[in-house]
Amino acid sequence: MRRVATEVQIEIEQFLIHEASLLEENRFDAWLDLLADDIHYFMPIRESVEQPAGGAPASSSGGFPLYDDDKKSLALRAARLQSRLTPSETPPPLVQRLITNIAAAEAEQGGYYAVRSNFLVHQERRGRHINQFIGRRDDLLRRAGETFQIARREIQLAQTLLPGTISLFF
Amino acid sequence: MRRVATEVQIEIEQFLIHEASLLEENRFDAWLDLLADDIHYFMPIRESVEQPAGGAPASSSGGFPLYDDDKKSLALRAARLQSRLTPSETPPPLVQRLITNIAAAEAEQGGYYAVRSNFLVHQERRGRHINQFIGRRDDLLRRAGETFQIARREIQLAQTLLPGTISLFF
Amino acid sequence: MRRVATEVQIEIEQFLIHEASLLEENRFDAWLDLLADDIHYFMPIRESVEQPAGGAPASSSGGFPLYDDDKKSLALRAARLQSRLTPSETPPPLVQRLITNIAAAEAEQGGYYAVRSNFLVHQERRGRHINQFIGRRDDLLRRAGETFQIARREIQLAQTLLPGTISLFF
Amino acid sequence: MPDLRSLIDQKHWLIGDQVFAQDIYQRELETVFGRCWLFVGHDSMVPKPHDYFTHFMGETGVIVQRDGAGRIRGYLNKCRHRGNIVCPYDRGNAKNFSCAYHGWVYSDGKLIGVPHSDEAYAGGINFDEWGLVEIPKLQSWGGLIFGCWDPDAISLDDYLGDARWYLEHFLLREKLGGLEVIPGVQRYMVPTNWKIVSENLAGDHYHFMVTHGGFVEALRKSEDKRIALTGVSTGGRFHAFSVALNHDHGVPHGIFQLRSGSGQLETDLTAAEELGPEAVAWVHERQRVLEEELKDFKHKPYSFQGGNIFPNLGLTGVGSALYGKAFMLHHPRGADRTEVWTWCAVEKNAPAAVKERARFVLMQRFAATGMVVSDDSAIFERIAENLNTPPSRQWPMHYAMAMAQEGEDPRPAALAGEPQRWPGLLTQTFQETAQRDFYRYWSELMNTNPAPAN
Amino acid sequence: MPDLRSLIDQKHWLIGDQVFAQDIYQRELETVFGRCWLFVGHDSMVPKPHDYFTHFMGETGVIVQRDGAGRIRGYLNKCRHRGNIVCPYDRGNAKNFSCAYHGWVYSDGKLIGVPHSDEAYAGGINFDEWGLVEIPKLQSWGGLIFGCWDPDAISLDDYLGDARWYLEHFLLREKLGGLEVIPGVQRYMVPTNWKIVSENLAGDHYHFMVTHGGFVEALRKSEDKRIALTGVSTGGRFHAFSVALNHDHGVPHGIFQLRSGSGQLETDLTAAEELGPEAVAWVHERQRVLEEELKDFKHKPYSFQGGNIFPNLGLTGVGSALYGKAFMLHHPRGADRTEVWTWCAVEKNAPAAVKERARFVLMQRFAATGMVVSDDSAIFERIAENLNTPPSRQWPMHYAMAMAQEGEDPRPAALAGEPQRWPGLLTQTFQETAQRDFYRYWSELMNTNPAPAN
Amino acid sequence: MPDLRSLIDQKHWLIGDQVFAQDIYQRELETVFGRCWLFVGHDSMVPKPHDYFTHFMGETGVIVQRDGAGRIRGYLNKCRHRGNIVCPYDRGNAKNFSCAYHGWVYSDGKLIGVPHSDEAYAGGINFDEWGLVEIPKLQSWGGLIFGCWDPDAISLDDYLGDARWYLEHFLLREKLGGLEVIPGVQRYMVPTNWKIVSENLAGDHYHFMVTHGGFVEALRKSEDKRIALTGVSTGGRFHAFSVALNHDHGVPHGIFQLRSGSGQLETDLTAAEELGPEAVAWVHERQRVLEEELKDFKHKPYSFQGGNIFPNLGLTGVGSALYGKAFMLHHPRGADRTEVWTWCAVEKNAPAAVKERARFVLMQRFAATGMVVSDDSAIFERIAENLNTPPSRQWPMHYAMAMAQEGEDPRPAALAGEPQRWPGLLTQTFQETAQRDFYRYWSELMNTNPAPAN
Ligand code: FES
Ligand code: FES
Ligand code: FES
Ligand SMILES: [Fe+3]
Ligand SMILES: [Fe+3]
Ligand SMILES: [Fe+3]
Repeated sequence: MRRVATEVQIEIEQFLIHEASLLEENRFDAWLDLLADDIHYFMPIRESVEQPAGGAPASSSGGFPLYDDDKKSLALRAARLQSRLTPSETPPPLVQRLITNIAAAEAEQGGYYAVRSNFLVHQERRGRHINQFIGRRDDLLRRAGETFQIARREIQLAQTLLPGTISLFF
Repeated sequence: MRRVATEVQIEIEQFLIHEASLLEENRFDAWLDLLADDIHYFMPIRESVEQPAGGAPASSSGGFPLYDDDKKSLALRAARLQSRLTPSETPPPLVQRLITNIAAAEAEQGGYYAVRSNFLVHQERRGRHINQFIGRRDDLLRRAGETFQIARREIQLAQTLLPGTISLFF
Repeated sequence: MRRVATEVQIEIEQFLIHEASLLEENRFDAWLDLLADDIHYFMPIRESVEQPAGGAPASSSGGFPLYDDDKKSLALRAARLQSRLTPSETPPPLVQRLITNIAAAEAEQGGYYAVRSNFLVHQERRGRHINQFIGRRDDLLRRAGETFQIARREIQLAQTLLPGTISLFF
Repeated sequence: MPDLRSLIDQKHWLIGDQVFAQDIYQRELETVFGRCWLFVGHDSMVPKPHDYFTHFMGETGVIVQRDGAGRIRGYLNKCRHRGNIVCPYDRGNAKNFSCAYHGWVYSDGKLIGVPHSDEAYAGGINFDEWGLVEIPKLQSWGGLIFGCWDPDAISLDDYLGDARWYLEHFLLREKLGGLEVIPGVQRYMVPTNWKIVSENLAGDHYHFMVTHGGFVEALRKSEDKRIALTGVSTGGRFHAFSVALNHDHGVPHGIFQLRSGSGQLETDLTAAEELGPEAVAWVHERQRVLEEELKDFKHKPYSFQGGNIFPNLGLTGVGSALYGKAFMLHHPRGADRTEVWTWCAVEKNAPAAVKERARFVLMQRFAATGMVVSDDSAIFERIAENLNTPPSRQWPMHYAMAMAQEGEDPRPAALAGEPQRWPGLLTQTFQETAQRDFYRYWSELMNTNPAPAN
Repeated sequence: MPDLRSLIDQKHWLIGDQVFAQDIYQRELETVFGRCWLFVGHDSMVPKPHDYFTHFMGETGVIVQRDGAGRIRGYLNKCRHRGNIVCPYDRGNAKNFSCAYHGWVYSDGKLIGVPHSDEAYAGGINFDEWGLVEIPKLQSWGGLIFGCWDPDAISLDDYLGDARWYLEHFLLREKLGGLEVIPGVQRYMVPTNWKIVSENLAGDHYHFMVTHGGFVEALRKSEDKRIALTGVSTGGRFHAFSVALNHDHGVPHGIFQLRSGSGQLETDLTAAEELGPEAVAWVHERQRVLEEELKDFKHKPYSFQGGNIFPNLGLTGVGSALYGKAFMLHHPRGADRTEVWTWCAVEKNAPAAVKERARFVLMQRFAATGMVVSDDSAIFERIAENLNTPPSRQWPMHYAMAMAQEGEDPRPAALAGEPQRWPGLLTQTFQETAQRDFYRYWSELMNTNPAPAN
Repeated sequence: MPDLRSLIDQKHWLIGDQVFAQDIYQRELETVFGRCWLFVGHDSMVPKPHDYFTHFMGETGVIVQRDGAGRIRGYLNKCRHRGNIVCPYDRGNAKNFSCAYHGWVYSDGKLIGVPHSDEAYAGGINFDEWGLVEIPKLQSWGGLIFGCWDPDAISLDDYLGDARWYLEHFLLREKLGGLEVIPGVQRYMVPTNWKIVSENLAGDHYHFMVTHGGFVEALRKSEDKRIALTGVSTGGRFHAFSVALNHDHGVPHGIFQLRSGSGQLETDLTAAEELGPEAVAWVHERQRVLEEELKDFKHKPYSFQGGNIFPNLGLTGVGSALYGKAFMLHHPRGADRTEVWTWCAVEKNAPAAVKERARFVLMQRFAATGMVVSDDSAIFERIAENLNTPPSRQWPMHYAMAMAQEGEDPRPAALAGEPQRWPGLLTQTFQETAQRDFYRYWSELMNTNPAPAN
């Protein structure tokens, strides 16, 4: 993998910042447009698994994931978030997203970029409940003219016990 | 609005990072120098307002703001922070500012930039009390030679119930 | 001190992001390779000291530091972290690092850069205990071909009462 | 629970830390917040039918709404079925509240809909019995809305007692058109006991020049006189007093900086001049109305600056025509946490420039970002750190200021023999009578039983 | 502790908030969680000798492990020396647990090593007496592992009682090869009392169309039918019931959406077709086995959707062949916090495509990111905010749904006179019998003494 | 509160989890921390008049200051008026403390200023009665400052008892010039009960090779011998013991790794050689003074490594000339939280290179970033998770190590008959006598009443 040119690095940073902004503003349809039609959107659970003597201690990515979605199911989730009948979104929580540590490299396939980023997502419900989610994303971005599409995203939280249910995209 | 050239993006990032650094170090006079004389510095409250049937649920920016200041009143606030007689600043709290998601665009007026950024501001008082403020800023920056001036700033916290009183600039 | 060229700024950002990634993945040997052989790695405590009338109130950097290490002692610490017999690392905590506010300048010596950055380091142990450390680093980086070496690092936490013992590098 | 009599030495006025302890707190929720009239808002916050806002009385969530018939009413924000919050918004307008759990629907407090009620209840539920719990007493007085859980409570009139005269003439000014509350409430936590804050507002003018010394210094040095002008009256040309309301005979509200003399009026006029002739005219009109109201008085107060309506409504900004009026509600949230809700009200018929300035000044001082409350809260959190840390609580706190002077007429000698034409025990500004009255009444309340069920 | 009899009015079925209070909670840990059989896992989670996982029974940390002889056993995860957690991992395989404090080593529960034991103890320690505390009763029933601290407890068979018939035929399906749990458990907090969640699962079908209205709307609009197809049966061609298990004679487990009629089978077949002939064959095979099992029945249930095994094991996803089965354990964490652990199980011998779809569907609905649990938890946290905020707790909650209909046969008229061939009190879907049974039994348990020491 | 006699089985030495419960904790603040002599600092931390530092005794905030006359005194850090923290800094120099709330001013503990006191108090306040509360007993012994709230407490000499001999010869070494504390204290939280930490330091040498196994392994592999050299003595050439101080007759301080033989001295010399001839000379000088002090002894200890001064002062790093000496104060912060404050002291007259190395070594091991404390705290937090989770607390913890050997002479056979020339009950290194003494005395204290007011 090769690092990318400065211009491209900035382009990619701005793409992820733009994406975060759409999500902060609950503009889900515009967000879905950033996803490739064949996106694989994946978030495993984190757990600590002891291996029999000799094996390395592992932090496993178990088999029952938090997200293992394609674009259709993401669209369904987005539809629920936008319904006025959804208790968890009524009133809408306040969300802010800090996207940091963005590192881009050219992927093996031409026109693709492997992009890693870290995040802290803050969510406040009715002034009474604050949940924060912290983790990393490994994205595969596909060049699409002036912009990109997210062809693959794997999210890894640095949390084994989640502070609450998750009605958020990362 | 058009995105800015890579050089300018970096310049603006460094400007906001420099600004944060001044505030972290309580160098308020230097900070005031970064503000345009006609700055409007605004931070509304966040609240959830139900609209009569048909209207969209809104997160309103109510009428009694947290900041609605001009340069003179900001200078007064800075003077208080620097007095040795101010209990909330004696001893000075420890503050760190994470500025992320900086997105700049050329504004309609020439020589101006519309800059959005997210922040997490951490404040610790005497080891006993930690308050964190998380939100977004929409700035209007005016080119001033090698640097910029902040002509307008609107701050929006992702918090409806604040963790404490605010003796901080954002 | 002069600001650095855009290319160099990005290079330095990517260097620090890469460093954070190594630490997140417990790749300590690779991390040690980023350190100059003569590195001074320093983290003072923070405390509030009242000066006799007339003196400015100070937030002192006292004499009993949290880190005051050279490469040999850092290697020893890394060795402990990698032992399978170390309770604090068994199972390994989940760690994420948000590195922000990276500002680079050319240092007085040629080929050196003075780099400041802010950080939030999140650590979760067994789902039960979350400690977060927030602060700033002042680094002296030495150009080493395509990459850099860390010749000096001074870390300052914005915390006087630490949330726990520290088994982490910053 | 410790014996309250041993905690409050009413002879020497020493009070033990334990009045701020957690077991006491639990009981306060039932006695103090379960029996007193509590401020819940202002008429102007619900101008139209079905306008509402959600709120707390102590720790208890409520809805205050103008009903379809225009009457302001209050309800527990709690579904009668399984206790869900029926209205999760801060404010709005809604004819019905539909519970998001199983869909019971309430309108003007009445249960009007139960999904599948025939199948589910088959007539086994009487809709009339299962409406929202209505706050048994809710009353608007001069636009100020108070609610009370105790059906046997004294009337709001009696509860306010002496306070009414002060509120009428200096805060509400209904003859001038009354107040309007600016939409939106600021909310923030202070890590302290609610009584620490409330007793401060009840009469602690003594702390001002010390706690707010840095602010006063900054005001003095600053070019920006907008904020200074409403606060510090020009020296010498006024007299200031504290007032213990219902002293010895009722609910202990306290008022600080009742000011007479020409000082504050002059300051107000100076500030108004900057805002133009309309503003000046408004200040004169205010004064004209006041003079008429107090026309028989030889010694005329101009205004009071702030105070506390028992138990937890703080008032401030009342003193000047150019100053927004704050309603600061200090909701209890455990023995060492207080959630402050601050509204800004302005005089409804004042010129726009005056309203704007008033809002601005209050924001600078008493918003969550206010320069005054930031220092107060820094102090209050330090006091809370020191409470109930044995063995330090062996040494009680000192509430004995100006005991000897209590009852003496604090007015200048020129007024000797002149009767005080208005209610309340007038004291010198530096006093703790109001605080003593606060804890005396509080301890009586704490010795009562919790309010009975309706 | 308040008197439980006054809190639970078993005549009108009104329950006071105080059953959710902290002092009650402390006692629950001893009586409810100290005396009941608690779900701790499934055989397939420990396939090989010395496979283990760590877990909680109430707030008590335990290890469940298959021992060297292949028997599943459970232990306190607490070193007998000084109480350290002996196994800090979530799961794994280990012959021995070596305590990280002083190095005592346990194997299959026995203390087998004490560093320097000659010098340190000189024979003063009997290794046989200081093994890990073994959970006195631990039993796998149909692959479901339950443990119980009370040596005098009734048998697991008696504890499950009526539940066995339902679990056997609709969840475990051992004749088809039984279940396997997908490795890994999802864990998240909900700021509410564990009973609020558990009573919901015991029988609150009434909330579904309201709480999950936004989800249902999204399903209706969505092109993605994978998720809809397993949940909402095609209208009209099925009957659904709730069931109160062990009603009036034992431990109150509850089941919702017991469905009969052809509707769900048809839906399952439609969904299976999309996955190919293997999937269709699997659905037919399931049906064949079921038909055989129930061959004497005129009225045949197809499945039930979910329920609650007392006290805190929620089940869901049971209803459809294409739906993963969730074990949702609601660990108590203080009066107003619940830690949810969710596993996904699938039918072991199902075709890969069916397993994959089942996992996917359960994830969309009941994972920590699930669209169903997100709404439930939003409601549960609101209820918790409203609990024990005096004086609101004067007004108890309402558990009186369908009291009149209790005991009536809810089945369609066509079945009149047809005996119910299976256990449990059948009720209409909209009911609160299961919830009433839950609290009746709970209050009896609370009046017992904590379990005695072994 | 549970009956302490049933919690502590002094026959078999089994202790129930409940000694770590919250209700017990509340009482500890009054009895243990209200009655014992507590370490508050060292003379060298306040070298000049009016130097001060703020601190805690238990949960109670105090100021320790050298007064204008040069005497070290201690005060509650709590304004006598309304309880505000009078000094919000960590340390500094100040003639006066001026309260930031209302401005009362204290100097050397005396109230010397009250703003507007004539107007506010009119003589109604006696300045002499309202000075800062002075810690009734505060005494520096060999530079170590201790304070005590109980006016009837035994003397500090009697309180330390046997400990004095050890502190004098191995820690304080006043003949060599004594200690100096490096400015600044490290503070961090550990989520555990303070007794879990304190009993460890009182005598738990048994855990070292296990808990710190990873550290020991790293030391062994590392090229960096600076840290290893001060800790692990070269094998064989030394004897090590634990010591139970005031065993059976007083306050139970504990010491671990009292070492005799030549091993540690040799290690110290090896390490000193690397630092140059001055360092070597210093080690020899230390040895010369020690030899002289113990000249009549046949069996001479070289040093002890660490220990616990009851209740909560941990000591470590004492064992070697090249090792900084840690004062680790374990402040109680609720039943399951401990706030650790760590200072590093060095020998004042040691060469700069020795001081620097000593500071470095202590930092590597016992700073908040120290490799030793990181592992200890990981263990302590796990123990705390396991406490008071019914029904696990039915099984008490085991404190019965080396009961049979208690009282036997642990010294090598060559010393048979040789009298022990110094105080304290010597035991083998692997023992729990010190821990048993700790809880025996603790339970006696807990059965006393809280300290009376002065
Ligand atoms: S809780 Fe409101 S309808 Fe059931
Ligand atoms: S606590 Fe496990 S061996 Fe000591
Ligand atoms: S609290 Fe210190 S002067 Fe009032
Ligand atoms: Fe104030
Ligand atoms: Fe639900
Ligand atoms: Fe240790």
